[in-house]
Amino acid sequence: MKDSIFQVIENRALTPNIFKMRLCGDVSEVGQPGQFINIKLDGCYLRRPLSVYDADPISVTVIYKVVGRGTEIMSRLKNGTMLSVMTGLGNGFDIMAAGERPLLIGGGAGVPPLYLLAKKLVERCSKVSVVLGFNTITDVFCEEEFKRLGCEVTVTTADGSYGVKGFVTDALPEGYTYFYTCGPEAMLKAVFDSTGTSGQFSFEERMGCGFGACMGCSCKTVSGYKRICKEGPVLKKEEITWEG
Amino acid sequence: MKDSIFQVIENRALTPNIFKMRLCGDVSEVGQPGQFINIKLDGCYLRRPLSVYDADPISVTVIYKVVGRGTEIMSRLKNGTMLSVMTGLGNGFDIMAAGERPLLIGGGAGVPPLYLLAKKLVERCSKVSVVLGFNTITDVFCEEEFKRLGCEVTVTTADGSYGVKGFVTDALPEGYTYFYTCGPEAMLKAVFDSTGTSGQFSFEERMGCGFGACMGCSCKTVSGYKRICKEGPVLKKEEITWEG
Amino acid sequence: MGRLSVRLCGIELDNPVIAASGTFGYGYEFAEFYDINCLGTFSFKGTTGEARFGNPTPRVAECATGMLNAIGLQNPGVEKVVAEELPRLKRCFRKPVMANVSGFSIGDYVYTCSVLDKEEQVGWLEVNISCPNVEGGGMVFGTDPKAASEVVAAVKKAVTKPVIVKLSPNVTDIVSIASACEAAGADGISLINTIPGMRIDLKTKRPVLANRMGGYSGPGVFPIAVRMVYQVASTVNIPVVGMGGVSCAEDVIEMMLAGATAVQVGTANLVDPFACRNIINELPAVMDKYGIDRLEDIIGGAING
Amino acid sequence: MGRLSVRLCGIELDNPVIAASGTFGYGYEFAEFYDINCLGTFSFKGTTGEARFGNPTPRVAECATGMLNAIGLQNPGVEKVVAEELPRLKRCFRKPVMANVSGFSIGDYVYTCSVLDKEEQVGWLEVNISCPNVEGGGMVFGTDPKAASEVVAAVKKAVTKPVIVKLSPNVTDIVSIASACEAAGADGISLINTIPGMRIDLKTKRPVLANRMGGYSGPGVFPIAVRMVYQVASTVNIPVVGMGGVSCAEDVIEMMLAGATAVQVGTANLVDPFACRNIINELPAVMDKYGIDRLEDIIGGAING
Ligand SMILES: Cc1cc2nc3c(=O)[nH]c(=O)nc-3n(C[C@H](O)[C@H](O)[C@H](O)COP(=O)(O)OP(=O)(O)OC[C@H]3O[C@@H](n4cnc5c(N)ncnc54)[C@H](O)[C@@H]3O)c2cc1C
Ligand SMILES: Cc1cc2nc3c(=O)[nH]c(=O)nc-3n(C[C@H](O)[C@H](O)[C@H](O)COP(=O)(O)OP(=O)(O)OC[C@H]3O[C@@H](n4cnc5c(N)ncnc54)[C@H](O)[C@@H]3O)c2cc1C
Ligand SMILES: Cc1cc2nc3c(=O)[nH]c(=O)nc-3n(C[C@H](O)[C@H](O)[C@H](O)COP(=O)(O)O)c2cc1C
Ligand SMILES: Cc1cc2nc3c(=O)[nH]c(=O)nc-3n(C[C@H](O)[C@H](O)[C@H](O)COP(=O)(O)O)c2cc1C
Ligand code: FES
Ligand code: FES
Repeated sequence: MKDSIFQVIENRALTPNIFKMRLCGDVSEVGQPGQFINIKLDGCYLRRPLSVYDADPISVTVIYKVVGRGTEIMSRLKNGTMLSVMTGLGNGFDIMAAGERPLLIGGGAGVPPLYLLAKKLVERCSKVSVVLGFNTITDVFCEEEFKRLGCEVTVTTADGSYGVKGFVTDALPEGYTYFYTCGPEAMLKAVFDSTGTSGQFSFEERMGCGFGACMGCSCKTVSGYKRICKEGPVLKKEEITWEG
Repeated sequence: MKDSIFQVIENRALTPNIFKMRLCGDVSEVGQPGQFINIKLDGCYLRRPLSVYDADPISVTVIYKVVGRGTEIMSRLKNGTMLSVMTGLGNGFDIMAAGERPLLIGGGAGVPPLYLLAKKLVERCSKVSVVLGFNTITDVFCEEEFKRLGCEVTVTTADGSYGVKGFVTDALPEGYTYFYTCGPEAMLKAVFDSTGTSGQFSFEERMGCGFGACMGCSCKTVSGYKRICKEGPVLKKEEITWEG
Repeated sequence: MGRLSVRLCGIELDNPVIAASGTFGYGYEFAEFYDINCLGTFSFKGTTGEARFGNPTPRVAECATGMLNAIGLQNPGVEKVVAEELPRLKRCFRKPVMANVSGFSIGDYVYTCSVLDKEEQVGWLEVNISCPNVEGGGMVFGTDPKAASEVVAAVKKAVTKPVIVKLSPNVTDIVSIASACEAAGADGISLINTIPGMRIDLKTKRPVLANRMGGYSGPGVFPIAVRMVYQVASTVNIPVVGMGGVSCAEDVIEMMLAGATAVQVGTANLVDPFACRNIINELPAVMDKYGIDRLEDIIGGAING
Repeated sequence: MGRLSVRLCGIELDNPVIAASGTFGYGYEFAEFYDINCLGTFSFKGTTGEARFGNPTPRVAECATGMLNAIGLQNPGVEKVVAEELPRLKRCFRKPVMANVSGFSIGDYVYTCSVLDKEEQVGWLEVNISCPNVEGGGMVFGTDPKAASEVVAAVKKAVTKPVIVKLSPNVTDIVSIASACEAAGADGISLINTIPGMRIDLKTKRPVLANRMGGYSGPGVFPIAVRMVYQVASTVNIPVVGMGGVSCAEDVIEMMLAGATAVQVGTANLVDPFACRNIINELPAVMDKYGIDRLEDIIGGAING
């Protein structure tokens, strides 16, 4: 965990309401795929948590959907803006469990953390399959990026305007050894019910601090309460109870 | 009264803690000398009232002392900054009462409104005398500006480091027909007691709105309560009671 | 009825936005900025039987998101209000106005209310019970259900127009006060008045306000106000007028979802004289964004359900 | 004693800055950011006799200048705190810690306090009486002087360490509660706890918090907190620990002028984990600016005089 100043060096729209922002600064704590960063914005009291989409030795990149005041402010940030950013938050995905043919399942604003994960997995697995779900064709993003990593990519849209018509669970491939998923809670539940193997789920929860201090993000698991910001956001399938 | 957007086109230090700021915008309501403007600053909930120091067809200039959070923020504003500014506030000085040889008495951050007043008075009076009081030599500002208008200027410093040693009341000239004064309340009281003619006083009061809506700035006068922001900030000597 | 209109105690408002008492004078200062007939209505400066000069200055202090005031109910007294302020107002405002009344005894309230009740321009009486009860030993009327209901019952007997009781938030149990007012015949409840607060000047090391304490208002009180509106609206069966920190169209909608039939905007007017007009103009677009067809439909929408 | 040091119930603090309960966990999350021995001390997460899982999520909501929380006192229970948290804390904090205790009955409070009283690491017991009194029908202990004094008297009988009673601001008359606690033997008063508030999500049209209401904290409550600290410190003769919205060194000084002997910093830690350390580092320069030689000298400086 580290709190330091980052500079916006890229911030542009991928779709009408999905933006990609690259931040330059001390990335020494940006580690595991599935971890997140927490950004302080002028005009918002609490920080905004966003998953790491990609990282390199000088920068970290996030992809975010504009859903409210904070992300709206974010979408208007200009290159050069300095932001206080906390890095190295959360547990992240455990890539050791992947097996030979992992499957990555992302929905909407849940797609971003799967990219850095895929990047790590393609190095160690024989085949990485990715299923990305969106509402409609204009919402689709990142398909090419996953393909360029060498993943086998299936896109679904709820209205059938692009790719397979339906939900991610309508397009799960056969033969995967393990899965990783991130997306809206309804999708996570459907994935939970539709998958045959074990896997890992990345959850979202409203956060006070994002680093384990306030108990704002606690969530029930079979092994007691866990803080989504600290023992999460990634939970193993076996740990999950859906009672809240 | 008008609320509109002004742009900072100059903002520089005259002394270590006195700044001059020129704002470009709609000055159609910037009228009488002694009126004030009310500036909204990012990071301050209430506006900050400042007297008009000077005005021309495209801009208004203020001179302010850094005393707290708002003026501190102000001193760091860069050229080009846009500010919401309310103009045309307060009654201003009545210049018709000046007579042939008016005297202007200013103390510290009370000096600024006397400049636009002097500018108007030199056009209609045979002689305009100005006494400016400061604490010490490094606080002195605007002496040259008044001289350039053709005023007879006396400067006092409390510690004698420049000009006459003492307070403004130790250096009042003879033979003035009327006076105008602005400065700290202790100075105004001393001027009240030391002057032989009638005159006008510009007061300061903490303000909620600055345009007459909240009754935050009411002050007792011999003719009932007056709002410093509306029926003031200028009161005639005859109206003043010092009971608060 | 338009998308924005609501009905408050039998009177239709073109929109739910009401400028709050004490922040809008008797209206005409704002009429210099814009045509105030765009408002739902406004509540005029708290009026008492006798003229009051109020507290010594400083009367206002700044806070991070809001302000303190200790005006002390400065007003010219009800007779001058009727003789001078209302006729002057008539020239710039043609809608029924809300008459805000304060008092220091039950007789006081009854007198002022019955004078204003006769004025054609007055649509509603807003009875502010956050003043100290002089007869009751300085205790504030609005902090005791019994004292509150006595004021309301007495005023109701003396007037014909709807009586909206304005509550102080400085109580342990706002619901018990509101219920007592309802039982005593109140036609509506408005809340919240300001919350007692203090700021200290680090330079002088004394309280900023001459009165030491003052009433806190502005965006900083908004979450408290929403909570109290929700609690009261969940309980009473008379309309609730919500206020406290409202500064934008979204805040108006949040207050209405919490149960407010109409929403007052106070301190925001002092910082931006166009605040109410801007909020009214922004409402339709914000309603569209959140899929709201008519404002009346969302009143209390966040309660149960 | 240094410029910054103060004495709280007989224990010297290097500086008056105390991280507030519920915002600093059991300390070690912050020890990952900096050496927490720079603090005056901290008050650990509200601890109860039994483990508690707290409320469903969402448990937090954002406000313009602050937040709501409805954590619901999640904690592992006093036995685990003693067995696991305190030993772990010992490795990163060598000062006496403030033990924050909650309960739902008098017996509850007495049990938890007497267990913690025996722990060498514990310097003070901070008894939070803002919880519902299960025996007393759900009424909150801290809103009734009688219930408050019963808790205090019972706890005092059972412990040897100083008892600081933490008050809820959600009362009509904070002074009467504080005085009752003093009379019952409290060694200090701390205030304010959070203020009940609510936010509503315009998209879902439901309260943001699963629990609907939550406690409001952060800079928006500061003027209310300063007022209450001033009122209580003007009345009681035991030290007052002030808190509510403190975010910078100036706020600490304002609280102390209002009468606080020490000052807690809560929500600010959540937004900036370095908040307490930064405030402590800034204090000397801010003291110089306002001509303050030693912090102890300014306690209650704005009261009377
Ligand atoms: C661990 C984690 C990783 C995330 N990664 C991403 C990502 O990579 N891309 C992306 O688009 N979104 C991501 N989110 C969701 C993102 O944090 C929210 O969309 C964002 O905070 C909304 O802020 P806002 O001000 O626009 O919305 P508002 O609704 O105005 O925000 C109000 C408050 O609610 C909180 N909030 C609102 N929605 C959410 C949410 N879904 N999850 C958590 N807090 C929320 C905000 O942080 C803020 O405190 C992630 C959330 C978590 C917890
Ligand atoms: C009509 C009028 C004209 C003025 N003209 C000038 C001028 O030309 N040059 C100049 O240097 N100063 C002038 N002042 C004083 C100036 O408004 C204050 O110095 C300034 O508001 C301080 O703001 P701050 O945030 O730096 O101080 P803070 O103390 O942090 O401000 C806190 C609050 O107190 C108010 N406040 C503090 N001091 C004063 C004061 N003396 N008068 C009124 N409100 C105050 C602030 O506006 C703010 O609301 C004038 C004041 C008035 C009322
Ligand atoms: C300067 C000022 C004066 C006020 N005077 C009155 C008053 O006379 N009568 C009254 O009922 N409320 C009065 N109030 C309270 C407001 O009407 C309103 O209830 C409160 O400020 C909360 O709303 P806001 O946060 O939008 O300002 C006053 C508020 C302010 C700021
Ligand atoms: C997330 C959170 C959890 C809290 N938990 C506790 C608690 O367990 N016990 C307690 O006495 N106070 C608790 N509080 C209240 C704080 O200790 C403090 O009294 C209050 O937040 C006001 O201070 P602040 O504005 O600096 O946060 C909590 C506050 C927050 C924000
Ligand atoms: S958000 Fe504070 S503990 Fe997780
Ligand atoms: S400052 Fe509001 S009336 Fe003068």
